[in-house]
Amino acid sequence: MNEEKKLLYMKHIRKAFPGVLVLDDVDFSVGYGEVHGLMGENGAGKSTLIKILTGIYPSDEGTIEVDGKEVQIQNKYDAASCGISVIYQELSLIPTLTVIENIFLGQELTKGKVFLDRKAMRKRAQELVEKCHFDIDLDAAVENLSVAKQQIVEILKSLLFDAKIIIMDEPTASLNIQESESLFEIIRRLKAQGTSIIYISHRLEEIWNLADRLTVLRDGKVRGVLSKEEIEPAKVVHMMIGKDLQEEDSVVHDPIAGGSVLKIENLSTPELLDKITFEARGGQILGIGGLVGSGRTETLECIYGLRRYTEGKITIDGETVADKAGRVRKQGIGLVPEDRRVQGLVQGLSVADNIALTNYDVMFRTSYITPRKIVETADKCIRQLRIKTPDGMTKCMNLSGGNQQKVVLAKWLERDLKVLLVDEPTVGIDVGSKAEIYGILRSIADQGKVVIVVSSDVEELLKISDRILILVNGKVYDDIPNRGLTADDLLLAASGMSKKEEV
Amino acid sequence: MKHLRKISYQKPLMLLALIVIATLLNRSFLSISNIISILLAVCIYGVMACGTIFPLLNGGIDLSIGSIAALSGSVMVLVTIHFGYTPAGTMMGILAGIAAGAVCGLINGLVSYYFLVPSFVVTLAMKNIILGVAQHITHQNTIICLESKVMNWIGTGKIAGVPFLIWSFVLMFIVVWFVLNRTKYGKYTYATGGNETATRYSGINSRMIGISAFVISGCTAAISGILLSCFNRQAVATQASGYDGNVLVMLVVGGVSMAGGEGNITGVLFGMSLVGIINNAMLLMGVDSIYQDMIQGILIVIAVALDYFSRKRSIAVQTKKMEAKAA
Amino acid sequence: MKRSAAKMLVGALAVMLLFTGCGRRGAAESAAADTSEAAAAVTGTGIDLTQEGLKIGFSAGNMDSNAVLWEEGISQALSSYPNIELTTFDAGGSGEKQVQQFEEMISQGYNAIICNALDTSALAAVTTEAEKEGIRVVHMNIGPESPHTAGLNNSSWNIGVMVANDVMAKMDSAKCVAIGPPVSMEAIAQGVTAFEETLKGKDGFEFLDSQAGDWTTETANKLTRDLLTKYNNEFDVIFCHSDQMAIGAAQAVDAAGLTGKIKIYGADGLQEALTYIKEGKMEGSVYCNGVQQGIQTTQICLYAMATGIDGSSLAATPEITAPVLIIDPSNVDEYLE
Amino acid sequence: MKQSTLRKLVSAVLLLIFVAIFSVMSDSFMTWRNVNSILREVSVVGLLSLGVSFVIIGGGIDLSTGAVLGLSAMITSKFVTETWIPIWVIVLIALLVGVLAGLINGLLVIKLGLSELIATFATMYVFRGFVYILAYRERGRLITKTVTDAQFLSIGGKIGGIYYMSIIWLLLIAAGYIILKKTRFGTYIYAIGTNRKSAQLSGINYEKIKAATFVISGVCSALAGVFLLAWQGSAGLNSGSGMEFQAIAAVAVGGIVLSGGRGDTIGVCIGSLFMIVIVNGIYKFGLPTEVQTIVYGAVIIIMSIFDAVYMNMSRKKLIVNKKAGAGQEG
Repeated sequence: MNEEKKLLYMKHIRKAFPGVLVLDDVDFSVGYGEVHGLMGENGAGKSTLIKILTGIYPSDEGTIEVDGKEVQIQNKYDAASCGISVIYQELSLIPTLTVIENIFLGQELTKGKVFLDRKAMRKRAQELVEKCHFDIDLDAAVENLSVAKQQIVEILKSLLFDAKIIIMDEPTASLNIQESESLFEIIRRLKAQGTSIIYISHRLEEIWNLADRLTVLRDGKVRGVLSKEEIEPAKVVHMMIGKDLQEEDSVVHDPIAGGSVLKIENLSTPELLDKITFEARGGQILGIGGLVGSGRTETLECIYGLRRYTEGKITIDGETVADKAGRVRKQGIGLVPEDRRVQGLVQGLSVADNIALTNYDVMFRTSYITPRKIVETADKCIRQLRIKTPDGMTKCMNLSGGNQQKVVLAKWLERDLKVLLVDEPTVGIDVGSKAEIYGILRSIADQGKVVIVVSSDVEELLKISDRILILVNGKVYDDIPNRGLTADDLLLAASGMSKKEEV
Repeated sequence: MKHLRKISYQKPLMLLALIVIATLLNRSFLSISNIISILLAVCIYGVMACGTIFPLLNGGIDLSIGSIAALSGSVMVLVTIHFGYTPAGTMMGILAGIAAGAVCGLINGLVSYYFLVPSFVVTLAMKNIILGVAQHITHQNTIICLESKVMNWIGTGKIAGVPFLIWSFVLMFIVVWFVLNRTKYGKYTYATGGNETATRYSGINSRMIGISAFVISGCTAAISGILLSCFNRQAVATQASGYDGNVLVMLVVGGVSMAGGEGNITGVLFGMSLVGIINNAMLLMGVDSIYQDMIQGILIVIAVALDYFSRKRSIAVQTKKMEAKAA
Repeated sequence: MKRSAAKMLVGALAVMLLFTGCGRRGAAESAAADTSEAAAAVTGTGIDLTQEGLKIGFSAGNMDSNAVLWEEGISQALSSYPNIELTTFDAGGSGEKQVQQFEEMISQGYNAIICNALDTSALAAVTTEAEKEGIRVVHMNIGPESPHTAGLNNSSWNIGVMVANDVMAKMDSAKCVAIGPPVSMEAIAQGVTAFEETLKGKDGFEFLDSQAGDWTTETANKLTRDLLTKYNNEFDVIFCHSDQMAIGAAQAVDAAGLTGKIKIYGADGLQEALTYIKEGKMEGSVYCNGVQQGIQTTQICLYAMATGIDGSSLAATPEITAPVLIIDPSNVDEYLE
Repeated sequence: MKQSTLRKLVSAVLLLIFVAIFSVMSDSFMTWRNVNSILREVSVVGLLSLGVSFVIIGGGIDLSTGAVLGLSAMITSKFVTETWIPIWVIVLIALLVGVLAGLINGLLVIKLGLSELIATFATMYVFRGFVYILAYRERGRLITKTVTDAQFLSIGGKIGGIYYMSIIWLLLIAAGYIILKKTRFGTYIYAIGTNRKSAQLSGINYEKIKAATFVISGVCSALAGVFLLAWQGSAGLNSGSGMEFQAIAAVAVGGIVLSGGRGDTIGVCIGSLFMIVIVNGIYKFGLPTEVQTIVYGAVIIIMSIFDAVYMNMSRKKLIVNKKAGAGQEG
């Protein structure tokens, strides 16, 4: 391990909340122009470490050295002056302002302290865009941009005050493969220009091909710092969850006789979907891959009755599926939505109320309800799915990502479903909970129910699905059993160049 | 697993303090007749609040309840007179009045939810429109109706010494408490108010919940307008004009949040009694009418601020606990 | 020349009013006819009343039941002049709105404005402006200080004094309370002060308390209940500044079983108040025949229009006190329809 | 063309259509005197709308503007009639009252965590109470007095046929536009209006900006009070009450979304003109009073429906081509 001077040293960082030691004697360092990966389960102390670095939390003990000089970071301005900037997972942009206004938010160039100097700002922004070959319209309102473009605005914002270190928290969570690829390109270019990156992600393959070094945290302690060559999946996972993840052999399950059958015939919508036809059988997990905007979520929404479709027939065990979400639910079809925070749960309500939200018709015959039954049902689910929450009465906003997703799943497990549609099951969830969720989905399928999983995570698709459907631009491109498929087969298929054409 | 429903002790304490001060200053404050007089003064506000809590819980607001009360009262009196003051005629009047309120509520709901116009603007505009309609049907006159026995009984009748109006509030309160806490509709209302998208994704028709909330608000406003006309034995287009502001204050002081999804009907008891006691106590203490509005404004601020701090402290405690567990 | 003109005008109008009195309409028209020749020579810029396109505006501070009676009277008086168009403006209780409506009438070139002022001093400027434009302005109730064509003065002051005198006539000692108009309606609140000051110093009579109502029956009812509690039923007279509020007070007193023990006075002489008086639930109501007032005011207007008197040039606004009387159980049948 | 400019153009055209209809229907509408009196009337309500629009863009609402107007008018009237202080100092004092009122509202919302609606509803009662306390007294009764100081009344005068008030109002509309669009402070108002957390993450002092919007609203309301006094010569006890809702309706009709973060003062100008022209126009037809209130309400609803549908339609168009855009990229 070469010992030349590093840009950032965090030594003996210690941080405790009442009753729990969150960071215990953590050393963390980032070199000049280095992409440093940071991995760890939710609750391993990762976000607390970043919050100390960016001045949101003061550390109990420990020192921070930037560029050889010890610094005190009490607030955002200290962090900015040390050249540290953060891009959070939910981007902090102002939707109604333009790209330039967002880039310079908080650091405007002014003519005489009050008036904005729009010309100077445009010039500076243009410079930055050219330097990094971004393709973005500086005058567009941010609300009209795609997530990928918004991320570019965030990066421009950090580059503006020539940040030495840019911290990216789960940047590729809502990007498709193409956009992730261009983000990696950007990161490599920033690295070349000498900017260091702290890259936080749950996706091991991104860390593998990007990071120069990787720090792994568990339960507030550094479990190891690996250089690029030492990063292998099994080792990292072991460091992260303290035990080996049993490598299930990806056996392909056949449909169980008597399981329900979901048939979709040439489903089309005006703006995107075009004659989508496929069949999903109980007992099998059908994975749906493809790029963002290829129509996967829209397909689920049409099945579940949230989106109008102009033509096409959807039947479950021969019975046509209604087009109103309420009746679809009664026909035994459930949807675990893409964005659990906004679409999945009512954050202000308790876990018990959220779980009951979809099950009142099952739990109570008349419209009269008793809180006792709601709490009992919730306790059953909490035990069954091992949801980490003090009691059923805790509000959902206080739960971690993994536990929130379990609550969303619990909403549907109570009902005797025929079909469970799942959209991006494990976005932003730590590895441990991921495995549990896969287990839950598998157990549902084993009960003869149809399980359809949409995911942008190629590894995930390969791991859990028995058959994979690839959508490209609203059309069914490929429908192949998951036998001996590899990541690049899917990547190629998703971008519409499948093996068949090549041969 | 027993769950302890956390009861904040601020509100009852503040009420107690006010009662003690008022009693010290004027012994007859705590007399039975005065308590009944206070309740009588606020019970019509209470009936209205029981309905208007629904739009508030859905994250909306209803400023048109004052005009709806005036319109329904006038419709009821006109229909009663038309049918010659017979009890059946009065019943017809009451039904017509409630129907008018329901229609106004439906319009409020439809425009808010189908045209996505903020309910503040919709109900503000409807307040003017309904007032115009009420003035039109009453030709801006006061329509008196002294001969209808049913109206007089509703207005001044007593059961066990307590005026029927107070009983009507008690009945309405129990019904709304039951709907909000013990029925699916109540749970759906809290869910839609908290997060409309998530509720829709759970297969619940959140738009219907929203529209029906305004219909309920319209009906209860109509009922309170009818009770008011029975109490006054007359109807005029400008009656209950200031009610929407006071009802809003009672609900917010009672802990209903303006953002929706939070607050319970029990809070209205506190809001009502606070406003009722303040007005009554000020008069008994000889506070000049000039200062009364101002003092009410100041006490509203104190009540709502107290609520905020107690909630902030409880959230802080809860998040600390969660953080310790999660980190 | 100006001072004498004013005196003459007042003389003519007073003569006219002597005949009208209350309830006898017929005499009013004849009185107006014989006085017009005498004053015609005043300025000579009068308008021919049969001319087409004449417009009179009635600006009501609040379209309450009283204003409706005035409007009724004005349109009756104009029934014999089909060419004159009457427009009513309801200020809905807002002083600014009434000023804006006044300016509206000026800009539309109305010939005369009959006004029931909310905020008298706010209307001072526009009244002078109107008079300068040749628009005759007659203020009912209380008018602004700036001189204008005429002021029909059944001001609240008289109402207060009249009720106090009636109380002193009927009782040798009494404790009195009053429920007045909303705090912001300062012009009309004179009635309560008049009532209080007339009773001051008279032995045996005491003015205990006055509360501001909001013109509604239910609030008056509540205030009365609270007053009864405050003075535990130990007062003898409640003076309410409007019949609406008096009815509320009567209902509260009735509910407390004290009907007859407490005398309740109202104002405006509305029909339902008269029924309460008949049933003995109210002692009296200060009656000023709204419709009759409307007619008188319109006649003064027409007269001023015909003679072309420039109100703003007068030294003082000629005050015409329309006769006002108290209806009590003794004469209630005369007025109860 | 940017979506918001198109939206304002459409409502301006609608306004001109109404003006054309009214001037055809009654000849006294388009007279110089009537236009002038409309402009003067708009300047008072328009000032309230300008003030409240800053609060709304910043994501809040202010119901106390009417009461602040009444308070400032009363204080000015007392100072003018009972003291020898020069006029410009008195006007300054009135504006300071506006600043104080804004600070109180800001304090309640930020430090005590009250929702804007309830905080300003409560301060409306409190400021109205001060108007009664400061009112003139005669024999224990509140009365109003006419202001006769010629120098003060000159504020209500004209220059070149147009009232000072209207000119100052239009200047302030322009100043408001510049503040919102051309200064850092303006950008920060938009920022806190849509997304409080993002604004704070970018280092914007949310509390200072929020308090500033309330102070601006207070100052505008105070100035409107001075104008009203100069115009009508007397500070009525309930002057300004009810105007707060008129101002909010004008802002909504002017296309400013109540949820904040959008709109500018040109919309406020068009919205205020719209409301006053409609009300003024209704008088022309001599409609019975109740029909006037119905039309007033109907205009607010129709314009807001038009606005919501327009906003929705254009957003749908954007989503569709954004998806198409994303499709090509992907």
